[in-house]
Amino acid sequence: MTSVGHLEAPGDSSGEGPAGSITYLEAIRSALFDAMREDDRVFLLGEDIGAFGGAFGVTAGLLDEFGEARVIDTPIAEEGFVGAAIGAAWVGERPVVELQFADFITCPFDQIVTLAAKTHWRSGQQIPITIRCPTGGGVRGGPFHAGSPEGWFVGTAGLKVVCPGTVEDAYGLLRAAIDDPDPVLFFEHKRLYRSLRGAAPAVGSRTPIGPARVAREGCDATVVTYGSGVTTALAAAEQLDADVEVVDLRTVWPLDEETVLSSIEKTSRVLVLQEAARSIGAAGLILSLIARRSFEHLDAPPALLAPPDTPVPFAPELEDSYMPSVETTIAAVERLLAY
Amino acid sequence: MTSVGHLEAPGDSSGEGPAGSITYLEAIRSALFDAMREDDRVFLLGEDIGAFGGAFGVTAGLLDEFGEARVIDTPIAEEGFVGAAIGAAWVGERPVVELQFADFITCPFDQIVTLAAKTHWRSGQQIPITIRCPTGGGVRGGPFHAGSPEGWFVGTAGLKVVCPGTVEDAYGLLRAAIDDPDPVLFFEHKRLYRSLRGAAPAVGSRTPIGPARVAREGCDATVVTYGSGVTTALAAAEQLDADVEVVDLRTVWPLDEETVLSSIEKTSRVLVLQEAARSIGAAGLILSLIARRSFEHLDAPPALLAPPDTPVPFAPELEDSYMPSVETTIAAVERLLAY
Amino acid sequence: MPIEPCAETPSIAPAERLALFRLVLLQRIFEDRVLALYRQGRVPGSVYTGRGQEAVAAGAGLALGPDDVVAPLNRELATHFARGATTADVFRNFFGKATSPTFGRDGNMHFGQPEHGVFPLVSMLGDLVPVVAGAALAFKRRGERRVAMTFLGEGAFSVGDTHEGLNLAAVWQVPAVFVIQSNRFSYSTPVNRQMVNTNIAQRIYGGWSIPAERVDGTDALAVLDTVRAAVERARNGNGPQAVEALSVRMHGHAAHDDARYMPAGMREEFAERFDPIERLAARLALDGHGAEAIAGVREAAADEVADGLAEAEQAPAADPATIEHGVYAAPPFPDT
Amino acid sequence: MPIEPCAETPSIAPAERLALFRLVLLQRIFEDRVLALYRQGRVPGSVYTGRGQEAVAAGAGLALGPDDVVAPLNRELATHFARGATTADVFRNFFGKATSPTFGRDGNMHFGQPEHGVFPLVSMLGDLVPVVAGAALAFKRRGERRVAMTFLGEGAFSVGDTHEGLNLAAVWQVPAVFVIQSNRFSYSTPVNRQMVNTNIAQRIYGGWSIPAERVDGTDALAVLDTVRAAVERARNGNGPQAVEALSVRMHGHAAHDDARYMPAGMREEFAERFDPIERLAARLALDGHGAEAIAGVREAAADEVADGLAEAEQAPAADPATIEHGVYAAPPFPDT
Ligand SMILES: Cc1ncc(C[n+]2csc(CCOP(=O)(O)OP(=O)(O)O)c2C)c(N)n1
Ligand SMILES: Cc1ncc(C[n+]2csc(CCOP(=O)(O)OP(=O)(O)O)c2C)c(N)n1
Ligand SMILES: [Mg+2]
Ligand SMILES: [Mg+2]
Repeated sequence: MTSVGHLEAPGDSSGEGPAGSITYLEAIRSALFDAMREDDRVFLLGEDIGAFGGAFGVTAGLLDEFGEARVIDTPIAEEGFVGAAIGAAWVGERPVVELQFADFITCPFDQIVTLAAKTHWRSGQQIPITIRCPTGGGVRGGPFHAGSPEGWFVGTAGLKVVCPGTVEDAYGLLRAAIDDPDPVLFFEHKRLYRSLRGAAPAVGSRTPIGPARVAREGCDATVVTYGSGVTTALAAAEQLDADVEVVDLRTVWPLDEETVLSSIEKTSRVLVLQEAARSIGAAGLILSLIARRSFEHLDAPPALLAPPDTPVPFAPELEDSYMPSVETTIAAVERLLAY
Repeated sequence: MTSVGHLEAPGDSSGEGPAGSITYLEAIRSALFDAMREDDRVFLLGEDIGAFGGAFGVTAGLLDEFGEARVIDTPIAEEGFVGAAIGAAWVGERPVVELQFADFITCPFDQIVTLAAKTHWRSGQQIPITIRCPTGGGVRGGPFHAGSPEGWFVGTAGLKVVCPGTVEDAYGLLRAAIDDPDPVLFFEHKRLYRSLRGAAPAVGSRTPIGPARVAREGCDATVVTYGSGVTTALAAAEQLDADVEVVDLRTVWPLDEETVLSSIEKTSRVLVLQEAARSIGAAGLILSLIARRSFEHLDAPPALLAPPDTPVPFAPELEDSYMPSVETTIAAVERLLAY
Repeated sequence: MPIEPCAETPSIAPAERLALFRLVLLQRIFEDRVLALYRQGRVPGSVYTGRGQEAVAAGAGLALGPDDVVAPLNRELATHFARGATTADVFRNFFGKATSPTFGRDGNMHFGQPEHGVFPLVSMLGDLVPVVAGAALAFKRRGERRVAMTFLGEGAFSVGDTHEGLNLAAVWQVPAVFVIQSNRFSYSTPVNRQMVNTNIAQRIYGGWSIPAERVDGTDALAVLDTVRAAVERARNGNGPQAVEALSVRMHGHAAHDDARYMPAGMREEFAERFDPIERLAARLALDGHGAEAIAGVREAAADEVADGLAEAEQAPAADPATIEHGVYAAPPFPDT
Repeated sequence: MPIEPCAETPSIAPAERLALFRLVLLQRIFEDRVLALYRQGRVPGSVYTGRGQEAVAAGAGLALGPDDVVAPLNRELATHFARGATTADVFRNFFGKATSPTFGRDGNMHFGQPEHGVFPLVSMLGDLVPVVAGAALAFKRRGERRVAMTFLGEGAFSVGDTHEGLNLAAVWQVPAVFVIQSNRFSYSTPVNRQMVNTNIAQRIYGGWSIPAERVDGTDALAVLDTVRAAVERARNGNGPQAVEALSVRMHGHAAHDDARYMPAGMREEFAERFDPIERLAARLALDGHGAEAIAGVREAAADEVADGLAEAEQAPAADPATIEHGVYAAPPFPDT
C-alpha cells in the first residue's frame, strides 16, 4: 500500500513501471498538460491545485508550467467555483474544475444540474466545462471520501458522465471531455491513480464520448461495467472457464445502448457490475434498458453485482467485503452461467 | 383552469366538492394541522409559509392557529433551513420543511444526502425530518417549476421518498412521514392540489411508509406507477378493454418489491408509468427489479411510459405532448397486451 | 405629494437621458400589456414584473459597454432591451413560441440572449452570482477590458451561492459588478426577516470587502451615473464593485399575488412621488423637453410594444417533435 | 524566545485550570500516539490532528454547560473529551472497531456521540453551521436555556452553507455560538487566498451582524474566558455570538502532508513561544503548581491515553454481516 493524498491505495508510487508505461494518474496529468498547451482557453480551477498540486498530486507541476492565470487555487466554495467555471465557459473558455473528492459534488449539485445541464437546451448557449471528480473506494476513505456518486447524474439530460477504467481512457476521455461543447463529469478513480499502469497514450489521442468498448470478446456471458469495474471484470474473465465478454461503458451517460444490446444478443447472459451501491450508480439505467430491449435474447435473468445500499464503510473488514472483487465477480458469473 | 400559486392548474378552487370530500391540498393542510395539534415537537419551516400561507396556500391559517414559534418564515436559504431542520431534529424536534417548489431541492441536496441520509447509519442519531416538495408539471411551470426530482433520491440509503397519488395518502403518508424517525421526502403534486378530491381521511389515519397498494385489481397487465401517474393509470384502466391491475407505489424508495413482483407474477405483463423523464425518476429502480426478479413470469418485455429525456418544457403544446396522458397510457398498455 | 423629478445629474448626456426614458417606458408598457394578456388567458404560466424598479434595470443596462455581459433576473426587462432584445423577442418568450429565445421551452422572464451577452436566467436564486464572477475571471485572465454584471434581490442575498460568488470575485479581484435590487420584499417576506442589517451595501463591504454604494433606485439618471462609475472602476482593474439600488416592488411577487401583506398605502404613496417613469419625465421636462416631445417618446415606446406583440403573435408555435433537439450541443448518439 | 505563559485570567477557577490542562494534554498525547500508530500502519485511512489548536478545542469545550450541544470538526479532539468521550472511544473510531461511536463505519475524527450532545461530524465543510442554528432555534422555541456551538476554519468560512447558517442564526436571534479556528491555512491555501479581509471577527459582524470577538487561540484560559462569555450571552437571549481564535496549524492538513508550503520556521517559532500546552503549563507554574504536580497531570493524561489504547485494541472488529443495519431507524421492510 502507498498513500494517495491522505488516503491509502494499492500501487507502487516510487518505482518506475515498464518502459513507456505510465500510471492512470500520469495519464490524467498528461491530458491536462497537453490540452493546456494546445488551447489557451483551457484553465484549471480547484482547491490546492496550484503549488500543492492537488490533494492527489494530479496537477503537480502545472502551475510552474502554465502560471497563476491558468492554474487557479480557489477558496473552499464548490458551488462558487463550479458556477464560475460555467460563467467562464459562457464567455468562451474551457475550464476544467477539480473537486477535491467526488463526494463533494453534492455541494455544487444545483450548479451542475440546473445551470450546466439545462442551459444549452433552453438557450443554445454552450457550457463546455469539465469537472474532474476523484471517485471511488478501496482507500479507507469512509462515507465521505470513497463514494461513487456518478449515479446522481446518470439520466440527467444535458450532462455527460464518463468513467475511465484504463490508462488509455484516462487520457483520451479527458481530452475528449475538454474538447466537448457540453458539460462533462469526469470520474477518475482514486484507487487506480497509482495502481493502474498502461502504455502511454499517443499525445492528442481521444476516446470519443459516447461509445462503449468491448474490452474482451466472449460468447458465454457479458459483463457490463465501467470505471474500477473494468479491471475487476477483466481479471475475473481471465480466471473463469467460460468465454466472457466485457463491455467497458467508458461513457456511462448517455448510454451506448447498441453496444450493450448487441453483446447480449450474442451471449444471452448478462451481469452488470458496478462499485456504486446497488440502487444507485448506472445499474438502474442499464438494467432498465436490458429489461425492455433484451427480453428476447436472454437465457437467464440479468444479474447485478454491486455493494449493498449503504454509504461506503471505513473499517477495512467492512470495506473489503463491501466492494465487488474479482472473487465475487467470478462467483456472480458462475451463478449466471449455471442458470 | 384555476391558478395554483403563480402557476396554472386544473381544478375548481372556488366551488365546494361533494359533501365530506376535500382536496388533495386540504388533506395536506389537515395532516399538518393534526400533527401539530397532537405533537408540540412538530413545527414548520419555509419561505412565505406564515401569514402568506405558502406559495400554494398549503399552510394558510396555520400561523394563526399555532403562532410564530411553530410556523417559521425563513430567509431564502434552502441549504440553511434544511440544515436547521436537521439540527432541530437532532435535539428532539419533528420539523417539517416546505420547499417552495420541488425543483429547488437541488439547492439543499448536500444537506439531504449527506447529513440527513447518512447520520443514523454512522452514529445512531435519528434525523426525523419531513421535507415537503410541491412537485410535477402540467402547470406551465417550465424547466424550473415543473420538475419531478424524486429520482435523485430514489436509491439513496437512509432516505425515504413518498409520492402520494390520492387524497387519502396525501393525508396518511404525511402523518406517517412526520411520525417517522427517518428523513422523509414528501413529493406532493401541484397539479393535484386542487384538481383531486376525495373523502376526507379519518383524523389520525396513517398510510404506512413502505408498502405499495394495489389500487385496482386486474389480471391482464400491471401498471406500476406513483404520484400523478395513479389517476392517469386508473383512468386508462377504466377505458381499456383488458383487466388491468394498477400498483400505486406510494413509497417510491425503499421500494416495495414484493407487491410489484407478485402483481407481475399474476399478470405477466408490466408497464412502468411515471411523470419523471424516462432515464430519471423511479423507472430505473423498478425496471432493474423486474429485470432481475420477474424474468420467469413475463410474457412480454416490460414497458416504460415516461417523458423524453429533457427538462419539462414551458409551451402548452410542448408540455401537453411531453407528459404521459390517459391516451398515451392506454396506447402503451395496448401495445403491451398485443405483444 | 407631487412627483419628485430625478436629480439633475448633468454627467448624463441628453441622448442618454432619452435612451433611458425609452427603456423605462418599454418595460412599463410591455409589462402592463403582458399582464393584461395574462389576465385574458393569452399568456401561459406566470408573469413577473419589475414595476417600480424600471430605473434600475434601465440604468444598469445602459451602464454596460457593448462587450460587457450581464445576467438579469425577473425584474430587469429594461436591461434586456438595453442589450438589444426586441419587444417581439420577449413576447415570443412569454407566449412560448418556437422562435422565442428559449424555443418555447421556457417562459416569461426566464430567458437570456447569448448573442447580446445576456446569460439565460435560471430560477434558482443566487446561482448567477458565481457565474458572473467566473465570466469576470475570464476577462481578467485574458486581459480584456470587459465587465460582467448581475442583479440580486434581498432574498437572493441570503443564498449560499451568493456568498461564494461574492467571495470569489473579491479574492480574485475580477471585474464583476453586483447590482442589488432592494425593493423591500422577497415574495411576501419583508427584508427585516431576511437579514438583520438591511443596509446591504454595508454588509457587502463589511462581509466581503467589495466596495458598495447605495443609490436611489427610482432615479434612472442616478442609477446610470452610479452604476457606470462602478462598471468603470471594475473595468479599470479595481476589482468587483456593488451598487445597492433602493426602490419598491409595486406589484405582487407575480401576477397572482395581490401583495396584501404590504403596508396599506405604501405602494400608492410611493407611486405618487417616486414612480421612476414619471420622475424621469419630470426631469426631462426640466431639461427643456416640451410636453409634446415627451409624449412622442411615450408613443414611440407604446408602438414598439404593440408592434412587437403583433409580430410575436404571428410566430410559429413550438413543435413537440423537436423537443429533444439541443439537449446536447454534441449529441453522442445523434441517430437514436 | 521563551514560552509565553497564558495570561493570568483570574476568572478561571483553579479546578478548571487543571481541567483545561488535562484536556489539552489528552489531545496532544492522543494525537501523537495515533500518528505514530498510523505511521506503523496500525490505523487505516488518514489522521488529522489539531496540534497548535488544542487550547481552542479545550477552552470552547469547557465553556459549554452540561445540556448544551456542539458539533466539532477535525481539530477539536479536546472538545470531545470535554463532553465525555473516553480515549478508548476515540481510538476505537480510529481503528474502525465494531463498538466505535460509528460502529466502524467511519474513522478518525469523523464521529460524534449523541449521548454527549455531540453531533457526528460530516466532512462537507459548512454543513454544520445551519445545523447548530437549527438546534439553537429549537432551544429558543422551547424556552430552554441551552446553547448550540460549532467550529469552523477559514476555509469553511468560504462555503455557502456557512453564510446561510450564520444569517439564519442572526435573523432568528437564536443561542448559537460559532468558534472560528483561524489557523492561517486551509489545507495548503493561506488565508489571504481564501478571503480579502482576514479578520473574520470583523467580517462576521459586518456581514451578518453577529457580535464577534477575537481571542488568542493558544491561550486556553483566554479561550475559555472569552467563549464562556459568548456562550452565556447567547444563553441569556442576546442572540448568536462568534469568537475567532487565532492559532497556527502545527501539522500538515493530515498525516501525509508535510506542509512544506508553510513559510520556513513559522511552526518552529510558533511552537517555541506559543505552544498551547506549554503556555498553560507555564501559567500553572506561575499559579503555584510545583513541577511535580504538573508532571503528575501529564502522566495521568498519558496513562489515560495508554489505557484507552489498550482497551480499544481489545474491541471486536466490525462485522460485515451487519453492514445494512441502521440504514434506517425504522426499516420499511425489516425482513428483506
Ligand atoms: C433558491 C430559490 N429558492 C426559492 C425561490 C422562489 N422565489 C422566487 S423569487 C423569490 C423571492 C425573491 O426575493 P428577492 O430576492 O428579494 O427578489 P424580488 O422578487 O424582490 O425581486 C422566491 C422565494 C427561488 N427562485 N430560488
Ligand atoms: C465542501 C468541502 N470541500 C472540500 C473539502 C476538503 N477539505 C477538508 S479540510 C479542508 C481544509 C479546511 O480548511 P479550514 O476550514 O481552514 O480548516 P483547517 O483544516 O485549517 O482546520 C478541505 C479543503 C471538504 N471537507 N468539504
Ligand atoms: Mg426583493
Ligand atoms: Mg484553517
